[in-house]
Amino acid sequence: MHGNGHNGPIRIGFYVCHCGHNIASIVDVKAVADYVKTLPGVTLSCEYKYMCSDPGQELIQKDIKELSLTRIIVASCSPLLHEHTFRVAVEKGGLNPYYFQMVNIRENVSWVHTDKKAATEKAQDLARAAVQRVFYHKALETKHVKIHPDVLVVGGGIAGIHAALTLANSGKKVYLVERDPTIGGHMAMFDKTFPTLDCAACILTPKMSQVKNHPNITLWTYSEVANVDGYVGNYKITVRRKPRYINEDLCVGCMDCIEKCVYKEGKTPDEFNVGLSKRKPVYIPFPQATPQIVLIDPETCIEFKSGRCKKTCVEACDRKAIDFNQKEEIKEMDVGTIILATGYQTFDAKRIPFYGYGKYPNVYTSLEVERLVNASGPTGGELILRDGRHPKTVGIIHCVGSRDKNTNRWCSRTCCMYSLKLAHLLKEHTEAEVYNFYIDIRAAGKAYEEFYDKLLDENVHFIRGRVAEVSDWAVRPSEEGKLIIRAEDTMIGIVRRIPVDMVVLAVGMEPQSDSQDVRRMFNISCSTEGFFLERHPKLAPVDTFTDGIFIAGACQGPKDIPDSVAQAGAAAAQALTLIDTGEIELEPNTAFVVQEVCSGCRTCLTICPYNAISRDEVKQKAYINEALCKGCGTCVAACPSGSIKQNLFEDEMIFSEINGLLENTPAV
Amino acid sequence: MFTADEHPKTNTWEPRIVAFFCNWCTYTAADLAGVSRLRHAPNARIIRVMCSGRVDPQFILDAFSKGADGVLVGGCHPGDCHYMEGNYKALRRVQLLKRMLKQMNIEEYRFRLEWISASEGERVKTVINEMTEQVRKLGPLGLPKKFQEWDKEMDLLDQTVNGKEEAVHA
Amino acid sequence: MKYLSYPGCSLRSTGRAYEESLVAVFQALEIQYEELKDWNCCGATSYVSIDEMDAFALAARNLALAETQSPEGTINLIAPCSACYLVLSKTERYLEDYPDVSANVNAKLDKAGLHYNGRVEIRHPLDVLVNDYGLENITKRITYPLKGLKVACYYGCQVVRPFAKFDHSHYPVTMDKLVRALGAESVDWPLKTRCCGGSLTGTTQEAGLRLNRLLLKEAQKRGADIILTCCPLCQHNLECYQERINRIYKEEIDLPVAYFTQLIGVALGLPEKELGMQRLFKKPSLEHITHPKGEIANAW
Amino acid sequence: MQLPTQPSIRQDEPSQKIEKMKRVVRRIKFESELDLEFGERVAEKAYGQKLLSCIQCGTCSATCPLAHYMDYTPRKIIAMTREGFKEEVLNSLTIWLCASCYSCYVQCPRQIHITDVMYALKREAIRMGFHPKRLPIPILAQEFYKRVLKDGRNTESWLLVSLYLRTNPFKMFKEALLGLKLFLRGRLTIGKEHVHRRDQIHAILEHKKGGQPS
Repeated sequence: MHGNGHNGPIRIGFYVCHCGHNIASIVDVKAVADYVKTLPGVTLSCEYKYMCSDPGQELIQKDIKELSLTRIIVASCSPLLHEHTFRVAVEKGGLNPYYFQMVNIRENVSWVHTDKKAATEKAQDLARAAVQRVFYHKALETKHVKIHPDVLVVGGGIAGIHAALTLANSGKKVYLVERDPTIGGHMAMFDKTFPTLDCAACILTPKMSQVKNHPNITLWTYSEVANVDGYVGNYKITVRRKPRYINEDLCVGCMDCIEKCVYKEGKTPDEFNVGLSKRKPVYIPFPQATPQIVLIDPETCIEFKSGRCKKTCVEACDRKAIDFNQKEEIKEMDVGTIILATGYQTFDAKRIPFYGYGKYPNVYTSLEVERLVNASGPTGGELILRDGRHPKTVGIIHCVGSRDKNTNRWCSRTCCMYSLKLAHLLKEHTEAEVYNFYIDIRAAGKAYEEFYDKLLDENVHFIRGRVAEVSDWAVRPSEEGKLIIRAEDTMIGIVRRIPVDMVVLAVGMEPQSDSQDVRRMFNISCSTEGFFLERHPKLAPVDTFTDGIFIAGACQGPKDIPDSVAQAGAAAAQALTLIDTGEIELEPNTAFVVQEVCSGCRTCLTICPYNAISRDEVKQKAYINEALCKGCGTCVAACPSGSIKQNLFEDEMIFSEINGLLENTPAV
Repeated sequence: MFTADEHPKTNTWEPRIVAFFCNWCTYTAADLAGVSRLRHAPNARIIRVMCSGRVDPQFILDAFSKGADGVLVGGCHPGDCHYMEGNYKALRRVQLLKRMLKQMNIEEYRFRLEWISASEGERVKTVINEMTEQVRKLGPLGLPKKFQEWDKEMDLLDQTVNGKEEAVHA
Repeated sequence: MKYLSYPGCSLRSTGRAYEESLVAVFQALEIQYEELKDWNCCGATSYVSIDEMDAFALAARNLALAETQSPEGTINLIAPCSACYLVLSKTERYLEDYPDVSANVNAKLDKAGLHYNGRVEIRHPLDVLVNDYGLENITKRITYPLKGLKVACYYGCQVVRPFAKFDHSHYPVTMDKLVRALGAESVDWPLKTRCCGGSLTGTTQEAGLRLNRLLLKEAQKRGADIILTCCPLCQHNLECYQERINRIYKEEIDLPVAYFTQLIGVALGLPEKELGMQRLFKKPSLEHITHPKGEIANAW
Repeated sequence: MQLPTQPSIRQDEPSQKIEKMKRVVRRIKFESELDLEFGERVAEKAYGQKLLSCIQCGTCSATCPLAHYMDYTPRKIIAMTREGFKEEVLNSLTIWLCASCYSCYVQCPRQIHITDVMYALKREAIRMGFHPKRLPIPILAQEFYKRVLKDGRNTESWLLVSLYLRTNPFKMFKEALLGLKLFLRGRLTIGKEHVHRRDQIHAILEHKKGGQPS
């Protein structure tokens, strides 16, 4: 079968890796090496402790030279991890890197099987398949594409802001696109930050204005990415800019129009204050909003609803910035790399009816409390409950919508710490007794445990027990008019009923409700929970499976401010690496048409999702534009005459792999 | 649930399953299963392709004819294909192929197309275990041996025909 | 739609009024149903404490009988008693979810020449009346709207937990909606689904009485004129031990406890006797309920 | 009737407290006294290995309407089961006080079928003869079992009579007034209910004809 179709002399070097005990403890590596030695075409077959180590790689290079090897196979971990490493080693040894083939006997064998005999047999089968495959390998040329130096950052929370500034400061041009009318994200809503208790606004707003004023940053708020085309280095982005009904170039943010609006009082729940206050139809999210430009909400503005408003706002504006006829704007731009920092949403506490959110007015979510204790919040920082009272006792319930298989399974990582922070702030503001109901306190960060210590010393109650129910069911006179929290104090082993005036639900973090749409648009993956999936959980935490697209912040998983900022910096650095290299290597796994065989039947034309195939009407043959082909191979499988081939995945290679896998199937 | 790993091996025959996994979703999921040490049956051998759309029905037939007892194709979930719609192409082909396999008397459970995303390591384990057990119940397919028998029959037929001709000539 | 009904043992003794009123209401509303022939005890909570597979098999006999009696399609089997509803639903669910339970139970059924194929859906009359028959249709037939009556709806535990699909396990509203449709007022209280103790009133009375005392006290405190139940055991517990609770705990509880079907019957103008009202320890005071034409409700 | 043990701290009389102070009780558990496979055995019988994934959050105890009367809270029962405290668990009052209201079942953040765990423990306790001798709850279960085994249906009046006979016959007089009131309203019957095809019931439960649980 191997008589024809291969390239030059076949002298295979086969290496099986122990990976310490990772492989060798399950797979009998010596048996594999000994077996492969007997296969046709194999010149060298040996085992080695760590093939990916420098000595391992040097071994390959030395053998290529000394034994004139023409094919190299390494049986070790997943090609997704080390294929590149070994290709480079092979190339250094003087051989074309695509003469290399990798066999996965760690992720696919030793880590998932326990039966040593079966695992060794499987490894031998996989090795034999590779040996047969490399007969057909060809020398290929690595493709390179240029990287456009501009960067798109999606999301203007702290992660997006930090990534944009890092890139802009190193001289790159950045487009920052934010869906809301202002940047700042959730952090702008927070009062203080743990564990240092510095004011969130004080550390965030300077960064926000830096973004606004940076010559390298184009800031588009109230805008959404509508379409993404292209590939690494050459993305074409379409952005939809929603109308604010205010001319951004003219508005100076004096807010006279808001003052003069025909509505004397606000009537729509204020998004920034999580509905704890009301805003007018013409509004600015908060005083330090960036850009400091007002906007009109057409849903509630009388002019939009009836067309018969006195338009006092127009009169009030000296700069004539109000424009009721403003239309949605579509912007297009080219970028080379993209950073997604689309953040998170908080868990909807109504999903757990046991805690009475939405039923009892004095049950709050943690985000509401952030606004409630904030000096610029709806009550000016005075803690007044929805029923007008000041709380004397407060219960903070941890893990609401976290660590719960009925809602979200994961730990949201931040709730313990922000609950401690809120406990401190509530005590400071009201001198109330504060009870924390927790399952475990997770204070694993720099200076976090020390903060926990501080709270213990402040005499905050810590009751280890998940709350079963919040209700207004009083059984003692002392409980009348209060909210009763029922939980087991698991440290003491007894059920307790604790009457409080205010309940704070420490709601968890979950993926944005449209995260699935976003990931489809950017062609990246999500974990089962819906957070964006990183390329490798340890070694490539901000990369995605799509080259040139990076992720930062809570869109990748729950994280606090320091971690988000660190990730944003890392994502920016990854983008910079690409930009400064100027070009990126691409897998030469493109498809091509063997012109002599093509019958010109047009089957492939409609199949290619990238329109990379065209038909030469004179020659009546198909032709593939290599620059557009991304190497999926769908056309190859569809071609009825077998005239399309895919580099690295030619039919012969796969057939020989199948043959190799099954060759020693015992006769039944 | 027991894994096939722990299954007592009473006979020497073990199902052989050839699996074609797409690089971006299912192969990555298999890696994840590995990293998460999700033990499963050692009966599947994975061939990596860039996209489930690359899987030519001939590969599947070839695998059966060379002795596979089952063939598994794994791709991204509908709408999630790294190449936009390769998995839909795979699905279309597979539907056609399934009818063909039926005509060839290859049982339904011997061939399976699964959508497994990069995060579903657990699913890789479940699918491989399930399929191994289903195929185990069906027993060996043994196409190569059948081919040999058919070849023999053909030879025999050939001989008879030729023999007759000779007879005629004689 | 035609239903099969599974009365269960309690409806033949302590809960007779429940069955009587249910039959009367179904007839008045022209809901077609027939009784499951030769049904047996569901096993309640006790049987499974002795032998689990036998308990499942015992309950499954009823499911298998239903399939024999109704040879085609999905069968809606009405179980008015909460314990029956739970046990039958649980059996149905576990037979589906756990292959070993299914194999084991069907092997036992085999010995009696029976088999269960999974065609039965267990329904509670509350679910049937509100979601199948519809509140609008009930409202149309009301002749005596229960204006001004304050009702505390008590669902108890097993009808909403954990297998019911028709309402929330902790804060259900089906009965409240029904009560409002009858013209009455539903009292919002947090103990709608808190357990009455079940058979503990008979076995460990101290605990049982305390549980009932809490329920009764809270309903009274919230201004309820009557507690409405949908389970024979809940009704029995809440009604029969009031005197004892008052004596032991020095309370002054005095609340009628009726079945929701009885109240529907009143609103429909059905005679007292048909609704089993005479079986209650304390009749609800419904004097102020008047016919739209001004005459006083005949039965009261 | 009085509960056999009084677990709650607040129910201690001052004199009892002093009594306790005078006594020194040695409390320690040696690994050799535990049944280390107990947890896994119970988990298997209670549908899936979920029992082992308990994080001891106490939701079950807090939601349990009977936790106040239990000697160990449900959470503790899970912990003790998992760690192999077989005797304590099977002798506990907790498992018998569970009224199967399924509150914990629906609220458990790990979706442990706690009610099924309690049933599994009840069966184990009866099988090993562990439960307190005159505790009415398991006796009710057994009497119920026998009645249904015999007739296929339960008649509440007869069940109660046999329960009182086996536990505390004097209680029957205490309950007589209530019984009479119910009887007058037609809510207690003297005739016994039964199914026609008793043979089917006996076939299904064949191996138990003698009325003895396995």
